[in-house]
Amino acid sequence: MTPGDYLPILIVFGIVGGFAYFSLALTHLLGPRRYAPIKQDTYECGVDYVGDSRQRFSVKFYLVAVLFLIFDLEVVFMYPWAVNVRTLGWFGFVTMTIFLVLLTVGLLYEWKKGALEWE
Amino acid sequence: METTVGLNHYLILAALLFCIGIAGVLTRRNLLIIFMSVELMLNSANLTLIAFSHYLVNAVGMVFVFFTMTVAAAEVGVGLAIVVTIFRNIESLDIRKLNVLKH
Amino acid sequence: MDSQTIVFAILALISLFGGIMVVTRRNPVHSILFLVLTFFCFAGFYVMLGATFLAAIQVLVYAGAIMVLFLFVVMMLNLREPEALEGGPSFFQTLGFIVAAGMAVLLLAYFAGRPGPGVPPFSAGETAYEVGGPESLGMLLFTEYVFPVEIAGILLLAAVIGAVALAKRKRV
Amino acid sequence: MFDSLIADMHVSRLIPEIFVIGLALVAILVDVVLPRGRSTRGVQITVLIGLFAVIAATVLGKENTGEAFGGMVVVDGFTFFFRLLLAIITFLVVLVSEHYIERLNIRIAEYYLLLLFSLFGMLLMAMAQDLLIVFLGIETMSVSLYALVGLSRQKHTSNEGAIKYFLLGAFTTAIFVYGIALMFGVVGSTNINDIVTFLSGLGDSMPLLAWAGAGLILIGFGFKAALVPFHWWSPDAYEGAPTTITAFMSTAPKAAAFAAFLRVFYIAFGEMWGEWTVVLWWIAVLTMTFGNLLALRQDSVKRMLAFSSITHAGYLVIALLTFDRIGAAAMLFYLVVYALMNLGAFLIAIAVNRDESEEKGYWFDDYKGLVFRKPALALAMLVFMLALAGIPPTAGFFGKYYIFASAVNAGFVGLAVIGVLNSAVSVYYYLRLVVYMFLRDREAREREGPLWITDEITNVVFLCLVLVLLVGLFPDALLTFATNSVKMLL
Repeated sequence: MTPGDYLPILIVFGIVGGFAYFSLALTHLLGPRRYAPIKQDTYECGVDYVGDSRQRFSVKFYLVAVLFLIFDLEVVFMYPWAVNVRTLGWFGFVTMTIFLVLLTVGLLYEWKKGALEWE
Repeated sequence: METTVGLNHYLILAALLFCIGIAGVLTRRNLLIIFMSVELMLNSANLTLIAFSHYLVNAVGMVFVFFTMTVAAAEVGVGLAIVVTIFRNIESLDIRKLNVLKH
Repeated sequence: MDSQTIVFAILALISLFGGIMVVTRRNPVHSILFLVLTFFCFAGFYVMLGATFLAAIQVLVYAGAIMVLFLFVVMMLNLREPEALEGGPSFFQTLGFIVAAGMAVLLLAYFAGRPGPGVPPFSAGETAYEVGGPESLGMLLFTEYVFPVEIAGILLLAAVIGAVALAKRKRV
Repeated sequence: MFDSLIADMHVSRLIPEIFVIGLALVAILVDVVLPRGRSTRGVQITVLIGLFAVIAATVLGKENTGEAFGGMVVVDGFTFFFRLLLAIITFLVVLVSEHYIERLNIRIAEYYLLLLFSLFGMLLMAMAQDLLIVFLGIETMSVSLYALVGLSRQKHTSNEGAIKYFLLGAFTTAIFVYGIALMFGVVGSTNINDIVTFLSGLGDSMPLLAWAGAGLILIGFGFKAALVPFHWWSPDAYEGAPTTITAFMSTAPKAAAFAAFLRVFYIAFGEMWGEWTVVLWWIAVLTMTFGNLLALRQDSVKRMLAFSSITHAGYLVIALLTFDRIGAAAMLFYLVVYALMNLGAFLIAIAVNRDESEEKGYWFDDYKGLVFRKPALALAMLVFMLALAGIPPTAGFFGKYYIFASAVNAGFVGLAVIGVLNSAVSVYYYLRLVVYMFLRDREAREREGPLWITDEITNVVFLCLVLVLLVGLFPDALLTFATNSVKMLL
């Protein structure tokens, strides 16, 4: 595999980005422009909005986000193990078990500490 | 495939980005932007490692980057938790407002 | 000019632009988005250097998880005040800029003049593209580098505990 | 294919480290299982028993030396020395912590867990033979310490100390990794033995890139050991942290940083040592002098001790600089002595401090008339101050004597003279505290609150005191141990 083989992916990126810009530009150029206070509202009809979108999030979301990050990393370690699992055999199995035990204890700890509860 | 892009191009690019990161750390006052500059530096170091790894045909550099990324994730988890505790106390992220310790 | 050179040049320009934007924006949200852009360019470089698996991780972990966490914190803290810039650059800021610029000049002067130490200046050949895939990297990680892998697990555990100890509202 | 790999692992040589991690897992489970409120005590006892087992395993496995995990780490006399030192410091800190964290209102099991993780990181640093392991060890230690410094969340000082420590630590990490990257580019390996083989093969044609890499790695170690000009974080982090953690941070991580520093620079970069001595010479001078000058101006004992710990790092650099067995042995000797006297001084500072809810506290004024209020405590503080100042017959004197003697022996006479002068300056602020203890005016009498002395503090202070005096009277045993520990290194 040389970088040349990844050229299609690059082309896809180009098409995706190009399409997004193309549609935005097109609506910008073709769309009629009528400004009115009611048009500028978040919801043109229906409920009135309360506050603004920059509402402060609660810290409990942060803990969930950290958890996501940590277990994301765990999966990143599992993937190269998984593609080699037959070659690695029992040795790899034991290695991975130790790795997973460490992170499972972390999960257990978070659970018990109530970091996973929505209160 | 013949190409005119060589090791040095990657090294120069990484060095430039590393220095941009240093400049960010040393001149900015917003905690989050300082932290982001550090991430930029770390990524430049990673790029250097991978570039060397590729041109030396030696995967050790790539393995190293694997661990750098893990470390970065762990640091971000703890570091942003510290930022959150600070903000709860002083409601600002300007590093100059943190001067309880200056006499 | 071959295609790889063109791609490299474009990505390099974007990443330099993104890097400069990261450290100069006043609004952290803009910095974060530019940093994501830069990290995507890095993933592109990794592909060009044959580190395909790391490129995937770069997108997954850095652009996907770490930067999301940053964005999360910014949204959580709801920063309205942009960073104050009054009073001109301080002594330390000027010094910092000079240090960074000086280092950049030194590194440029070093790298620009000569090829890297002990390696051919251009194209490392087909074999170089074999080392960075998930299979070969995984074999290395889980044979020679098992010990660091376990340490990484311990490091992640320590990070979980540290983050919970700091960020949990009520301590039990 | 895995037989040779497993044979090369020598897991049995790493039993103390495995114990530390097993202990951390058991402690987490204890915390999870025990009812809320009572779990910290249970965790503390578990950790104490476990650390005892770690120390026992270290001593029993003393003969089981050699490389492990294919040369990534090495277990030798040097490792043995640091394993003992680091585990004992952690043990003592855990021992005195339970009541103190209750007083600070941070009585959570995480405190002990994070201490264990940082201990693990430090153990890795002491035995690492690969820059990757050095890196991971530093990070495991640092990530835990960042959280520990910021643990008193409601205090601004704690927040500020934590964020400074964290940002500068992360900045250092990036510089360190870049240094390793450049070194990898030159050598094609991160193993210390490969580096030395490659670099010594080059002879005089050392590439500039190797210098740059080693320099950046030096900056990394400089930050971790709080050497001037990379010391900015340390006074704030030391002041903001809970005081037991300050005592811990100023002793154990510093020792671990010097251990890794010594191994990496003596072995891997031994070929370029001659040129590095110039840089380190200046670093040593600046570190000693700056630490002293700033310590002179403090009116908080905790902050004074924080700045003085920078000065002591300067003395340690002198020992490092000699690049011979005598200097390395003097460094190990000093690390032990410094840990004992610093631990003792910080614990007495905890006992004398009146109000932990205050942002700063630890004022010199609180010490006024201490001699009349609690003579035994004041006497102990007197001994620790004398030891820190390097006055006989305490262990501190011999610590400094060996360092300066090794410097003279290696030809750094000027440096030794500057060290002695600095040592003389430091007498001023250490003895200033002693003078305060003997003063008592009416105002001071009105300020006096109850001293906060627990049984654990009494015991540990007494232990440190006895050891400081014993080592001061019979320094040979420790010196022999230190000399034996560095035998394989040089």
